Amino acid sequence: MLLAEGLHHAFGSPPVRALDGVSFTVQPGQTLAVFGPNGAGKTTLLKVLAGLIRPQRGRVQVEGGRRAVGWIGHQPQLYGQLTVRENLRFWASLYDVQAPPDLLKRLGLIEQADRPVRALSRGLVQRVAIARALVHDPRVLLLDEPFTGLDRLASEAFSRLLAQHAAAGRATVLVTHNVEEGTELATDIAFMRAGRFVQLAPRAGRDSRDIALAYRSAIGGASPSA
Amino acid sequence: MLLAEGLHHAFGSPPVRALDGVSFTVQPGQTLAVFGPNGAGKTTLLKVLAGLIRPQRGRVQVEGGRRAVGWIGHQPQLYGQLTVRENLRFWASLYDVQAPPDLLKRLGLIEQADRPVRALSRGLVQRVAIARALVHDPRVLLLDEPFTGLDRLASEAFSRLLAQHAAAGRATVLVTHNVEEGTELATDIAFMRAGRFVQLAPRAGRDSRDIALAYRSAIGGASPSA
Amino acid sequence: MRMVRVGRWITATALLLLVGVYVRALEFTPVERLQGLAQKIFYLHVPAAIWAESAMVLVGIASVFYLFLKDPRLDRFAAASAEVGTVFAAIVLTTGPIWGKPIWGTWWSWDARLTFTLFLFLLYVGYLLLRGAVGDPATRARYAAVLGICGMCLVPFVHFSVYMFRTLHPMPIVLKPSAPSLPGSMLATWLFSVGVFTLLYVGFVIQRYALEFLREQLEATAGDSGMGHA
Amino acid sequence: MPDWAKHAWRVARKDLLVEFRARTGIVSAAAFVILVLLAFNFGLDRTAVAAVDIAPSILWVTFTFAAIVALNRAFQLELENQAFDGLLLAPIGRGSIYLGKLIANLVFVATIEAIGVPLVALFFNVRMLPYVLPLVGIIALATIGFVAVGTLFSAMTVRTRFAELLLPVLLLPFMIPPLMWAARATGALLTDRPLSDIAGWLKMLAAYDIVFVALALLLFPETVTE
Amino acid sequence: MPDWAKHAWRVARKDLLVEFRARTGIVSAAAFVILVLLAFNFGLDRTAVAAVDIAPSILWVTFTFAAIVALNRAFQLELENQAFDGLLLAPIGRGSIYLGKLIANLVFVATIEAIGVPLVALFFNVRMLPYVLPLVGIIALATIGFVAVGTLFSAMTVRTRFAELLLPVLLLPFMIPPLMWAARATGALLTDRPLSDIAGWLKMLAAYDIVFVALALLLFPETVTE
Ligand code: HEM
Ligand SMILES: Nc1ncnc2c1ncn2[C@@H]1O[C@H](COP(=O)(O)OP(=O)(O)OP(=O)(O)O)[C@@H](O)[C@H]1O
Ligand SMILES: Nc1ncnc2c1ncn2[C@@H]1O[C@H](COP(=O)(O)OP(=O)(O)OP(=O)(O)O)[C@@H](O)[C@H]1O
Ligand SMILES: [Mg+2]
Ligand SMILES: [Mg+2]
Repeated sequence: MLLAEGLHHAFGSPPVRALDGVSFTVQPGQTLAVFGPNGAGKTTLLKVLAGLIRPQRGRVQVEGGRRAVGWIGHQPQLYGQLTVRENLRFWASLYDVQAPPDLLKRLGLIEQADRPVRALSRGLVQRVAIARALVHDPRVLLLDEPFTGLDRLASEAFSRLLAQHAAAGRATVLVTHNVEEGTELATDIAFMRAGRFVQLAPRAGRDSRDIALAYRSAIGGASPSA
Repeated sequence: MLLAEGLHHAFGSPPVRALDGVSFTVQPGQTLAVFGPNGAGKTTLLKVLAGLIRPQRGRVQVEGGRRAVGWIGHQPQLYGQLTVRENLRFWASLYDVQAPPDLLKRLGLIEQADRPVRALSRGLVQRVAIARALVHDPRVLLLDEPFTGLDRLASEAFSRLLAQHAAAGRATVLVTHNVEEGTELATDIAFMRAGRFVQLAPRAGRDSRDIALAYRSAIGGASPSA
Repeated sequence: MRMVRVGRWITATALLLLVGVYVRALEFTPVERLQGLAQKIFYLHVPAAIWAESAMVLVGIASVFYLFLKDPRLDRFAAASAEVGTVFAAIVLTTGPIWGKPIWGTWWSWDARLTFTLFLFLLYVGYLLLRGAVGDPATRARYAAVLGICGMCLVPFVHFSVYMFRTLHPMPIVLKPSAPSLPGSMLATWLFSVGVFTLLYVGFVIQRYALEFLREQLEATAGDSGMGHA
Repeated sequence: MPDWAKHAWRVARKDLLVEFRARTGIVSAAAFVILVLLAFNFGLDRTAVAAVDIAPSILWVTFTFAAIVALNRAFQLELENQAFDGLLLAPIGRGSIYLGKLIANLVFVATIEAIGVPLVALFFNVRMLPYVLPLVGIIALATIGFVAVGTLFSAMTVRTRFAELLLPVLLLPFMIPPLMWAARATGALLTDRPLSDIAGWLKMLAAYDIVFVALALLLFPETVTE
Repeated sequence: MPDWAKHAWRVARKDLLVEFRARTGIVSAAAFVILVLLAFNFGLDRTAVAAVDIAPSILWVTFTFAAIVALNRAFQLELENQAFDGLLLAPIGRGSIYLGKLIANLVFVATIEAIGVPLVALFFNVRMLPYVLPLVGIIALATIGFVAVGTLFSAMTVRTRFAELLLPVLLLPFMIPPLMWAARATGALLTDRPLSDIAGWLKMLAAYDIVFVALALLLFPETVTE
C-alpha cells in the first residue's frame, strides 16, 4: 500500500543528510510508529512519502496516488482568515467530496465552526488541521506529531479515530515523541536516527515500557541531537 | 513572587471569554502546573502574566518586573535568518547579560549553533526557544507547553533544568497537556476551564494517575472545547 | 585544476588578439569620416553587445535542458554564462556612453536601444540575485532555470521591438537582411573582433564553470566532515 | 466544465474570498491608486508638461506599482500556515493551481485598474470616454501579460528572503516592455492617431501574452516542488 | 552611552544584520531603484519634457516607493515567529524599540537614496556634484520625517492583513507634503535659485521632522500592546 525504497535526501550546502537510505513498506491495516531524536529526519521522511519533497535518491510508491494521502504536518495548512467551516469546505472541494457531517462534532469543533481559524487557540487549530487531513477519508495517513497541543479528551477522541481508521484497513505512518500514545496505536515500530532506521520491527505485544527501553538502547544516551 | 488578582479578559466581538476571574499566587520555589482543555484560556493567562496582554479587569504583580520573567510561548520568538548563536547573543544583549556558556550544550544544540534557525527541525527550534527564555536566568518562568516537539532525551534534560530552577527558589507556571511531565514538576496544580480555575490545590504527593482522575472529575467528559 | 588553467589560457590569447584587433583597427582600417576616431570603439562595442544578448539565449537553452535532464553541469554552465553575459552587457553600457558623448553630446539618452540594453543588464542582475537568494542547490537550479528560460524568451521581444521606436541609435549595419553596408576593411576588422569576443566568452565561461565546480566540491566535502547534523 | 478549470476556479474563489472577506483589500487598493496619482501630480510641475503627454505613462506606471504590490501578496497568503503544501498534495494539476492564482491576481489588478482609469481621466482631465472600448482592450492585453509572469515569479520569490525587493527586481524587466508598448498605444489612442499606429503595439502585446502565458503554464510546476 | 540608546542600537544592529546578511539585500535595493527610475521614464516622452524640470520629482517619487517597500519589511521580520513579543517582554523601553527600528529603516532608505542620486544625475544628465552638500541636507531632512512616520505606521499595519496595501494608504498622505517640499527645494537648488528660496522649504521640513519624531516616540507604545 505504501512503499519506500532507499530514500536519500540532503538539504542545503554544506549538505545536511536528512534521509540516508530508508526503505520500508506499510500494508493495509498496519500502523508504523516512528520514534527518533530531534533532527533525525522524520518530518523529511513524511514529506518525501507525501510527495512534497522529491528525494535525491530512492523512490516512493503510494497505492492510489495523491488522492489517497492524508497528511498532518508541523504547520496546520489552513487559511487563518477563513472560518473552520470554510476551510474544510475548500479542502474538501479540492478532492471533489463533501466534508463528513460528523467530523466537526467528533473533534469537538462545533462551537468553533464559524470562527476564523486565526482566532482559535493552538489546540483548537490542531483539531481543525486533523479534520482537514481526514476530510477526504484518505487510505494512507501520514501523521507528524498529530497530538501536539491536543488536550486529553481530544487526543483520546483522535486515537479512537485512528484505531477505526486502521481497523478499516487503512495504512498509517505516525511520527511522535510520546511513546505511550505511539505504542498504543502501532503495529510496527521504527527507531530513526541521523536519517536511518536503526531498528524496524513489529510491535509484537510489547508495551510502552518495553518500547521506551528498546528506544534507549537503540538510540542510546548520545547527545540528544545526534 | 507572582500574584494574579481577579483577571478578566475577552477577545473580539461577540466576546469570547478567555479569562473570567482568575486569582492565585506563586511563591519562590513553587511550580504551578495548569491543566485544561483547549481554549480554556491558559495561553491568554500566561500572556497576561507576562504583560503581553493588558487584562480588561484585575491586576498582575511580578516581583522584579519584566527583567525577572522568562516566557516560552506557542511561537519560538526567534529570527529565522539568524543562527542559533546570533539569536541567543541578541536576546542576551537585551538583558545586558552574557548567554551562559553551557546552555547550548545542556540542550544539545552545539552542532546546530551556527545554523540559521530557519533550517532547523521543529524540536531543535523548540530547544532554541527554551535556551532563549533561560538566557537571562529569569526568576519567574512562564511556560506554555514547553515540551512540544522535544524528543525524550531533550525533555528529560529540560525537566532537570526546571527542577534545578525550582530548587534555586524560582517560581514557575507550567501549562501542559501531558499529565506525567506536568505532575512530576508541580508543587501546585490548577485545573482551568472556560477562563476559570475550577480547582487549585497543592499537589500533596499525588502521582500522575491521581491527577489524571482528578482532572476527569473536575473537567468532566464535557465536550472538549467547553 | 586543469579546467581553470585551460580557461585562463584561452582568455589570455583572446585578450592578446583583442590588442591585435585594435592594432588593425587603428593602423589598417580607414578612419570613419563623420565620427573620426570615436568610431573605433565600434569594434569593442558591437561584438560585446551581440555576445551580451547571445549569452542570455545560451543561458535559456541550458536551462531548458536542465529542466529535462536535471544535470547540475547544465546549471553550472547557465550560471557561468550569465556571469559573463553580465560583464559583456556592462562593457556595452560603458563603451556606449563613451562613444555617445562625442557623437551625441550626452552620456545617456532615453533611447529604446540603450534602455533595453539596460534591461538586459538588469535581467542578468536579477538572475544572479535570485541565485544568491536561494539556499538549497536543487531549488536554486530550478528557479534559475525558470528565470533563464523566461529571459531567453524576452530577448527577441526586446531586440525587435526596438525597431518600433524612434531612436538615435544606429540601426543594424551588419546584422541585417540586406548586405552589410560597411566598407570591406571595416567589415573584416569587425568580423575579426567578433571572433575574438567569441573566444573571450568561451574562455571566461570555462573559468567560471570550473571555479563554481570547485566551490561545490568544497561545500560537499565540508558537509561530509561532520558539518552535517549527525 | 473540465476538471482543471473547475479546480482552478475553486482555488481562485478561495483567494478572492480571503481578499474580499474584509473589504480592506479593495478599499486600500483604491486609496493606493489615488495616492500614487496624487504623488505624481505634486511631483510634476504641471505648467511645464501637457496632460495628454504624460497621462498614459502615469496611468501605466501607477498600474505597475499597484500590480507589484498586489502580486507580492499572492503567495504570502499560502505560506502563512504552509497551506500551499496542502494545495500541492491535493489531487489537482499544478496548472490549475497556477491558473487559479492567475485569475485571482487578474481580478485584483483589474479592480485597481477599473478604479485608476476614471481617476486619471479626472485628475489630468483627459477625454477617455470616447476611447473606452479600445482602451479596455489595450489594458486587458497588457495586464494579462505581466500578471502572468508576475504570478509565476512571485511563486518563486515568496520563498526567498527579500521577497518584497526581489519580485520587482525580477519582474520589472519583464513588465516594462509591455508597459511601454501599452503606454505608446494609449498615447496614440488618446491623440486620435490612425488605428494602424496602434495595431503594431497591440500585435506585440498579443504575442507577448501568448508566449508568456504558455511559458508560465509550462514552468510553474518547476517552481513549486521542493 | 545611555541605556535607551544602547538598547536602540542593539535592536537596529540586529535588523541590519538580518537585512544585509546576504549582499542580496543591498544589490536588489539598487536594482530596484534603477528599475523604478526606468519605469518612470517610459511614457514620459523625453522630447516634450526638460530633464531639470522632472528630475527632482522623479527622484522623490522614486524614494517614496523605495521607502514604502522598505518600511513594509521593517516589522514583517518581527512577526515571523512573534519575535516581537520577545522584544516587548525584554526590559527595554518601547522608545528604544522604536528608535532601533527607526535607525534600521533610516540606514536602509539612506542606502537606497545614496544609490538613487547618482543614478538620477547620470540618467537625466543633471549636474548635481556642485550641489551635493545642500542636497544631502534636504534629503536627510525629508527622509527622517517620513521614515519616522512610516516606522510608526508599519508597526500598526503589519498586524493587519493587506499590510502591503494599507501602509502606503496611511503613509502617503503624510509623505506627500515633505515629498513636495523636498522636490521643490531640490528643484530650486538645481536651477541655481538663491538660497532664500530654499530656506522656506527647509524650515517646513525641519518643523515636520521635529513634530512627527516626537509624536511617533509618544504614540509608539500605544501601537504595540494588545
Ligand atoms: C549607452 C549607449 C549605447 C548602448 C547601451 C548601445 C547598445 C547597443 C547594442 C545592444 C547593440 C547591438 C545591436 C544588435 O545586436 O543588433 C549596439 C550596436 C551598435 N551600436 Fe550601440 N549602444 C550605445 C551607444 C552607441 C553609440 C553612441 C553609437 C554610435 C553612434 C552606437 C553605435 C552602434 C552601432 C553602429 C551598432 C551596430 C549595429 C548593428 O550592426 O547591429 N552605439 N549598440
Ligand atoms: N528546509 C530545510 N533546509 C535546511 N535543512 C533542513 C530543512 N528541513 C530540515 N532540515 C534539516 O534536516 C534534518 C532533519 O530535519 P527533520 O525536520 O526531518 O527532523 P525531524 O526528525 O522532523 O526532527 P523533529 O523531531 O525536531 O521534528 C535537520 O537537521 C534539519 O535541520
Ligand atoms: N487573538 C485572539 N482573538 C480572538 N480570540 C482569541 C485570541 N486569542 C485567543 N482567543 C480565544 O480565547 C480562548 C482562549 O484561548 P487560549 O489560547 O488562551 O486557549 P488555551 O487554553 O491556550 O488553549 P490551547 O490548550 O489550545 O492552547 C479561545 O477560545 C480562543 O479562541
Ligand atoms: Mg519533525
Ligand atoms: Mg495555548
